[in-house]
Amino acid sequence: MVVINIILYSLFAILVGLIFMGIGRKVSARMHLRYGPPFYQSILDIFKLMSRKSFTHNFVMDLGMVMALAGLLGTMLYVPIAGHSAFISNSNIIVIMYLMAIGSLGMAMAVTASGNPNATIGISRALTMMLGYEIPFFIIVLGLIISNNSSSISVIAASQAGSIWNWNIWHMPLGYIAMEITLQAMMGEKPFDAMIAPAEVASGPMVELSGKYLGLGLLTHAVSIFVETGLMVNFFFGGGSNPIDFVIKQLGIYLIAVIFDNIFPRYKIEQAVKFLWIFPTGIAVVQLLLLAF
Amino acid sequence: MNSVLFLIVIPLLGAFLALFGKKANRIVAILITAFTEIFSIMIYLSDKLPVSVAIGGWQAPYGINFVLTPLSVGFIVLINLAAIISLFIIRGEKEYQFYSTYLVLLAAANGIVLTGDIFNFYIFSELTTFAITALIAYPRNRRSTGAAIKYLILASTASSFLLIGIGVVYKTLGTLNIADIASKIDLLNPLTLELIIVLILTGIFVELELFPFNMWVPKAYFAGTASVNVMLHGMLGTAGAYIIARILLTMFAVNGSGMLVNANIANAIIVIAMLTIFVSEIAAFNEKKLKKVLAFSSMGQMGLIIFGFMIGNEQALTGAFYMVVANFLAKIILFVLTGEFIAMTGSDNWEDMKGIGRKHPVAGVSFVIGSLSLMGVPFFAGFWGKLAVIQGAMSGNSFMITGIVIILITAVVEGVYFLKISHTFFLKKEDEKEFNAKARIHSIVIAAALAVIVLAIGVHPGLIENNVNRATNEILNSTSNYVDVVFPGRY
Amino acid sequence: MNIMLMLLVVPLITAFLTMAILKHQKTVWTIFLAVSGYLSYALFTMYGKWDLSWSIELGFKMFGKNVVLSLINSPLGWFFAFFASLTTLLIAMFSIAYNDEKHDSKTAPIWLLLIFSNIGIFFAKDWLMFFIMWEAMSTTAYFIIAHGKEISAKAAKFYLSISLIGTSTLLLGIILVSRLSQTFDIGVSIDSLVKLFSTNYSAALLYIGLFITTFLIKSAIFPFYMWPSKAYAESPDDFTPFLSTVMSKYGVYGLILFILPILAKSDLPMFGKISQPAYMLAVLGAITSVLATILAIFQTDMKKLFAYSSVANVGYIVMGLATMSVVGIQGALFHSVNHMIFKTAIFLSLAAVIYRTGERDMHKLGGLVYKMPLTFLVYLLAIISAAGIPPLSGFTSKWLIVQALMAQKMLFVVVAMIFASTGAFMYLLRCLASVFLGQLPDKYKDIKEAPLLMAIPMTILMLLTLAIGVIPGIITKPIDAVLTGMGYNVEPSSWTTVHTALAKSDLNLTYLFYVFMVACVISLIMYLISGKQEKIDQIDNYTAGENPLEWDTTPDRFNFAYGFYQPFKQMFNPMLDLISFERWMSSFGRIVERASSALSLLYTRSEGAILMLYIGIAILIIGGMM
Amino acid sequence: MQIINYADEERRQEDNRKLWDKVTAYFRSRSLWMLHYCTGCGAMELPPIMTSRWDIERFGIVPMATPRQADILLLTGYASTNTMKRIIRTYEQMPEPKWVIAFGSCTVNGGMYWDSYNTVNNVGEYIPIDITIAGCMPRPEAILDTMVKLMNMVKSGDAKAFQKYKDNYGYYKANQDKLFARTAPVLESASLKYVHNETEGSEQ
Repeated sequence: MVVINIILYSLFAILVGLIFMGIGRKVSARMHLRYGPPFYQSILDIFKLMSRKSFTHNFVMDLGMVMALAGLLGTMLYVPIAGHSAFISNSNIIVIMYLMAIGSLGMAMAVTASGNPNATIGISRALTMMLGYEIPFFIIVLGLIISNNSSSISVIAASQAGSIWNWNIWHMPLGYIAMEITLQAMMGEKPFDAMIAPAEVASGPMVELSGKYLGLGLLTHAVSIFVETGLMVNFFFGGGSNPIDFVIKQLGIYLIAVIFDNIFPRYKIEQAVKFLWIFPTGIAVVQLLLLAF
Repeated sequence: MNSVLFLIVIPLLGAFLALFGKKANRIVAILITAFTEIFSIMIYLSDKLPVSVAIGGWQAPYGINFVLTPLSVGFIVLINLAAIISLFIIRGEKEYQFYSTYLVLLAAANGIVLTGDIFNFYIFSELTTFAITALIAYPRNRRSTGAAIKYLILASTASSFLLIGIGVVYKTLGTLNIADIASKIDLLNPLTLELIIVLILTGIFVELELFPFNMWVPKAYFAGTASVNVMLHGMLGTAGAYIIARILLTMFAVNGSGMLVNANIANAIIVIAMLTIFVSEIAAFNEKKLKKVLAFSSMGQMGLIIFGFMIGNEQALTGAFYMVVANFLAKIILFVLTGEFIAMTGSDNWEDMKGIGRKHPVAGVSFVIGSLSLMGVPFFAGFWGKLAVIQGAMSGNSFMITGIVIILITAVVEGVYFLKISHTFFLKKEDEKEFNAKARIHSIVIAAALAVIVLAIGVHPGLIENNVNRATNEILNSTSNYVDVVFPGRY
Repeated sequence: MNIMLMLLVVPLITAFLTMAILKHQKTVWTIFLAVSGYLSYALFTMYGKWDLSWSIELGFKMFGKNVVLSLINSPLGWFFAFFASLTTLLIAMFSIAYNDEKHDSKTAPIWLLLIFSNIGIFFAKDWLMFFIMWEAMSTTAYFIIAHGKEISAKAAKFYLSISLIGTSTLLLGIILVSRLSQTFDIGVSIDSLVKLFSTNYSAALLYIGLFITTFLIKSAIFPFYMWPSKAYAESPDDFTPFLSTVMSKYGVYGLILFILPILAKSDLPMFGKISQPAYMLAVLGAITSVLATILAIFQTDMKKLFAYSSVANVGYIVMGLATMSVVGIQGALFHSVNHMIFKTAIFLSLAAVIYRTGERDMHKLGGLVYKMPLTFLVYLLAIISAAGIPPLSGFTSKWLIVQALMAQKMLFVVVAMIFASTGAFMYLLRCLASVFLGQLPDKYKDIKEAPLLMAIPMTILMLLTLAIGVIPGIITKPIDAVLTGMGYNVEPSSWTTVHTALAKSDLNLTYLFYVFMVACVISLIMYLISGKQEKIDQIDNYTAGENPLEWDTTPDRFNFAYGFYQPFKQMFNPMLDLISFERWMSSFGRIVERASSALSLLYTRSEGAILMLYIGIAILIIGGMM
Repeated sequence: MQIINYADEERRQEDNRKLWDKVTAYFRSRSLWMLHYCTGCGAMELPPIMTSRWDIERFGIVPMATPRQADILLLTGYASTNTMKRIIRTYEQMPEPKWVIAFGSCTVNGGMYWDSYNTVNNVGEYIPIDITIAGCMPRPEAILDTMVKLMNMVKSGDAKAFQKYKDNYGYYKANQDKLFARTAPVLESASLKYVHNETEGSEQ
């Protein structure tokens, strides 16, 4: 039963993530005054990529991409969706933080295995960026944990139940602002997309990914969008009363990120890290101090 | 017990005979030294100690007397042991002058330890000075002559101070007997006492290799051959430790307590000891000539021993005596091996001595054991001495705490250079050339045997505990153990 | 014969035995393996027998009593000793294969002496025994690190000077403390120090400061974090894991043995939820792990990189200890074992790489995964564990430490911890990408997989880290005994779940593993149902249409490995200059050398001799006047 | 060497495709990712079709950074002999199925550079081209029209030039070799040997 649950939840997350990506493309097209692709465009892309022939350099690439998707799916299973979960767990935040690293590790391994310098540069940037955003992210999470005396997301989400005024966004607005900036970096959207940078490093990590590898990469990205927005909903928006509510809140958060993505240019990697360590971190620290004392 | 005179007379006789001997000199010297060694051990083991021997029937304080206590005889044993080792490691043929002066040195060193009056002490120390000068100058090259002259000038200057000091003692107290002086020391006024102490200390500190007085040391060690180094260290240095125990802690002691009568001067000596430790260990750090390194280290150890003596409590004294033994053994190992190594590589520089430890692992390991003992690493004899000295110094004043800190800091420096040097022997030799000379098996055996003793004492310090306790008790109760021996019933 | 004594005697005797037959290297290392096997077995049987002890009275008086050296089987000592000897056993198996004609370091006898002192340290009941073994460990380690190589000797000198400072402070501390309690017994000295804390706070702080300095030096905690990068890098490749995993734990052991009980029992000024000295310790741990992580990111030598990584990991352990809570200490102990396992696996796999290629610089390697897939797999699982990623063992301990820090509200310390563990990801991947992935240089076209004897211990380590990650009870059960022995009240821990101090935050690791496996299966199905793949040549890369080989670019130059985090490094350059402890050390060394030359010059010149004599007399006269 | 005419072959067996192939063909036609290899001035015409005026993304056509990810190779203008080398390498790095669109007159007959010593007059001799667009330069409308045509071709399974390349590799290879024989001395005389400085030690 649990296994079936897990499969269903995984498919749900993938589907939601893909549709979000499509909607995101549509929204940015509208911001560019374009018509834009249909909202299901990402599903078409995935299908095409999966069905076409692909190149692999060695078995590490296969291993890495499978690991990347598995890691993100595992992470997703620990995120409670409006109080529902594929299995009974405490949804520990620290577990989620570390589980997400499997995805990054798998991805990094797969693309560096290709031996393309562009890919490796991209990965070096991605990891640097990761160090950049983990700090403010964790400080915000720490604030939440301290104020709830629990590292369980379920507890944090449950503490905001009831009225809309119980949401953490009102209790810790500074934390929310910092989180919004950090989320931009976590999702690799502009101005924090130095690792992708198609014009500089030929789309960085993805440079050697073809066919199904790119497909698995896109699926990973879709699930990571689901996880990151889901975390945000649980942290600041009360976690949602039912799955639909939850997904709508997620979409809102994702669209904010998309809008920011469309109006910002790109930071160089060291600028990005400096920015992340000064502004969101500073705001988060102020928030943390307010909570702790 | 008049036969104790043999310890001095026979070597002197041998010195005279050596002028006529040619090839047999070495055998004669070895036989004489073996005799004195065995004789001294027999005295040490006999139960007649302590005893005062009046020479020629004139009783103290008017006649010359030799005082045999466990402490003095114990030191005689050590001195003769060093002497016999120094003879064994002589490399090549030596002429009669060498053996002759050596035997004079032996007699003088024995005399310094045995004598019961301060004027004889002066005579014997002059004798050692000349003997050592001759021995250092023996190779007859520029380096050795320079070193010998330097030593001679310093030592003669010091002797003149010593002589003046003795003169002042005789003028004020009217006696030259150590026990007599010790019992009358309270009668002197403080300023005179201070003058006497300063004069006499200046005289003996040159031989003791303490810092501002020791400008001769590195050159002398560097110029001398390995056997002369062993003599300098094992005979002169050990006798020097005895002098401290006897002159400072018995003659100038507060009644029977093992503390110097003038506390200020005791502090000044501690300062000098600390300076010695510090200067010598730092100076050794960057030194490339192995013999000089060992010379500096000898100075440092001497400073440490004197520091131990000057603290004055039982623990520190025990430590100091442990240190005397450990330093004696360990440094002889190093000097013996250094002589071999220098002969093998033809270079004084320790950086050139790569590969020796790989060729002769026993020699290499013995050297390591010697250095570890000097560093005061556990499992080696030096550790217990150092531990006890530090423990003893803990109960002293803030001066002594500074001393501890200096000891610990210099221990780091010492450890670094000693292990650096030890490890060099185990490096791979860069060129495939053979060594210049072969290592002599008996030298390595001597070193290895001493290394085993160092290890044994380190693992089980109880081995020499009784002997050390006897020495410590003698210093602590000098009145009953020394003065009473010479003047029974004075107290 | 007393089993405690046997533990000491067996390595000691075999050390001398192997010294005699040093020429037959294979035999020597096999004996070494047998001894470590015996020790592991003997220690295994000793579990639970906490009344075993051995003592000897020496004929040497201190405090008016004869000195007694004694050993006792305590849960804490057993815990460290057992896992240390287990690690040694695995390394020993590796060493048999590693020490062939080319890589012959001839260190087995000294290593046995080191193991002897290792056991002594962990089972010492009194300070004298502890000190004796400690100093023996320091000096023997010097000879192994230097192992008859000039370049190693230079690095070892660095280790030696810092380590001797450590032993000096330890000796001073021991003598001060034992004077206070008039005995060398560790338990009594803890009580007397607790008493001293209530009467003379600053003196007590000085006393434990001396001990802490020693322990910090040995565990390479800030401000002494620099020496491992030198010593680890230059020591024999098969000894580095021992140095990194076992020897860095002596300081940790010392802290748990002596400092923690004092801080726990004394009445100290508080900072937040914990006492000020403990907080200080936590801050030191935090600084260490952050600095070491940053430095590790910028290394190009793989052994140096993992040397810093070890420093960072010990930093975590110290942070865990400093929480003074059950969960924190549990996490610290757990991480000690984990660090032993995964860091041994990492260093062994790197040693296998060095064994085959003879290269230590990461940017000169690459693509070794094709030639050494098993080594790669071991390395991969080990770094997953090191990065603290579930479901491998490193995660559990890091998680426990983080939870403990959060429960104690040590906010900035826990942020430092997260920084370090994210940064860990950066340097771990750097080595993975540069050494195992990427292009295979032509000169390594025909190297082989590591030999079987190397592969076996590596595989065992790999399986161990997985097993502990899935079933944490393997380690938490013995930790229960340790904590009980330390006087904490602990509930028996379960096989699968780890508990924390925070509400509703327990974690079932076995379940986590199942979930991850199911996710893997889903992902694998996705992979399998999609189109066919074609394997292409490694050098066939997108390079804007250029063919790199035509431009005289060889595969190893084609790798992006040298300035891996160059932009990131530029951010830190000013700071790196500032914190270069190494530079301070070497400038201090230069000062000593100059002073040394000046002083020995004093002795070579003859002119001043009499002048110095008079200066000496002046000192005596002035001293007497005062 | 005989050239198989795929268009005729296809027309004969048009409806023999399986359902699965039809489905994949539909998806492929709706998600064409292009790699625009900007060899010449034709690249100027691409920005208009990607931006708000013509917005090619509504057909699922987006630009990609590398040949690994792309389905269509766009040759936007004349190709010199050295460029041709890159074009061929890029083409061969694309995974199948893949299509090529050639832009403007230059790719067909050399255009206004036809008599230059280093211009490739007919790109189609070296790589298989699915559709060429005439004009110097072609208007965006023409490009858009071509894209839609290609989509239809993909959907119907007509666009099979990559098969042609595979089956007639000998022919193409011979042409390519003949072409590159001209460039060899140029490359050798230009001393482009890259001197690599081995940098030792740690970065710090």
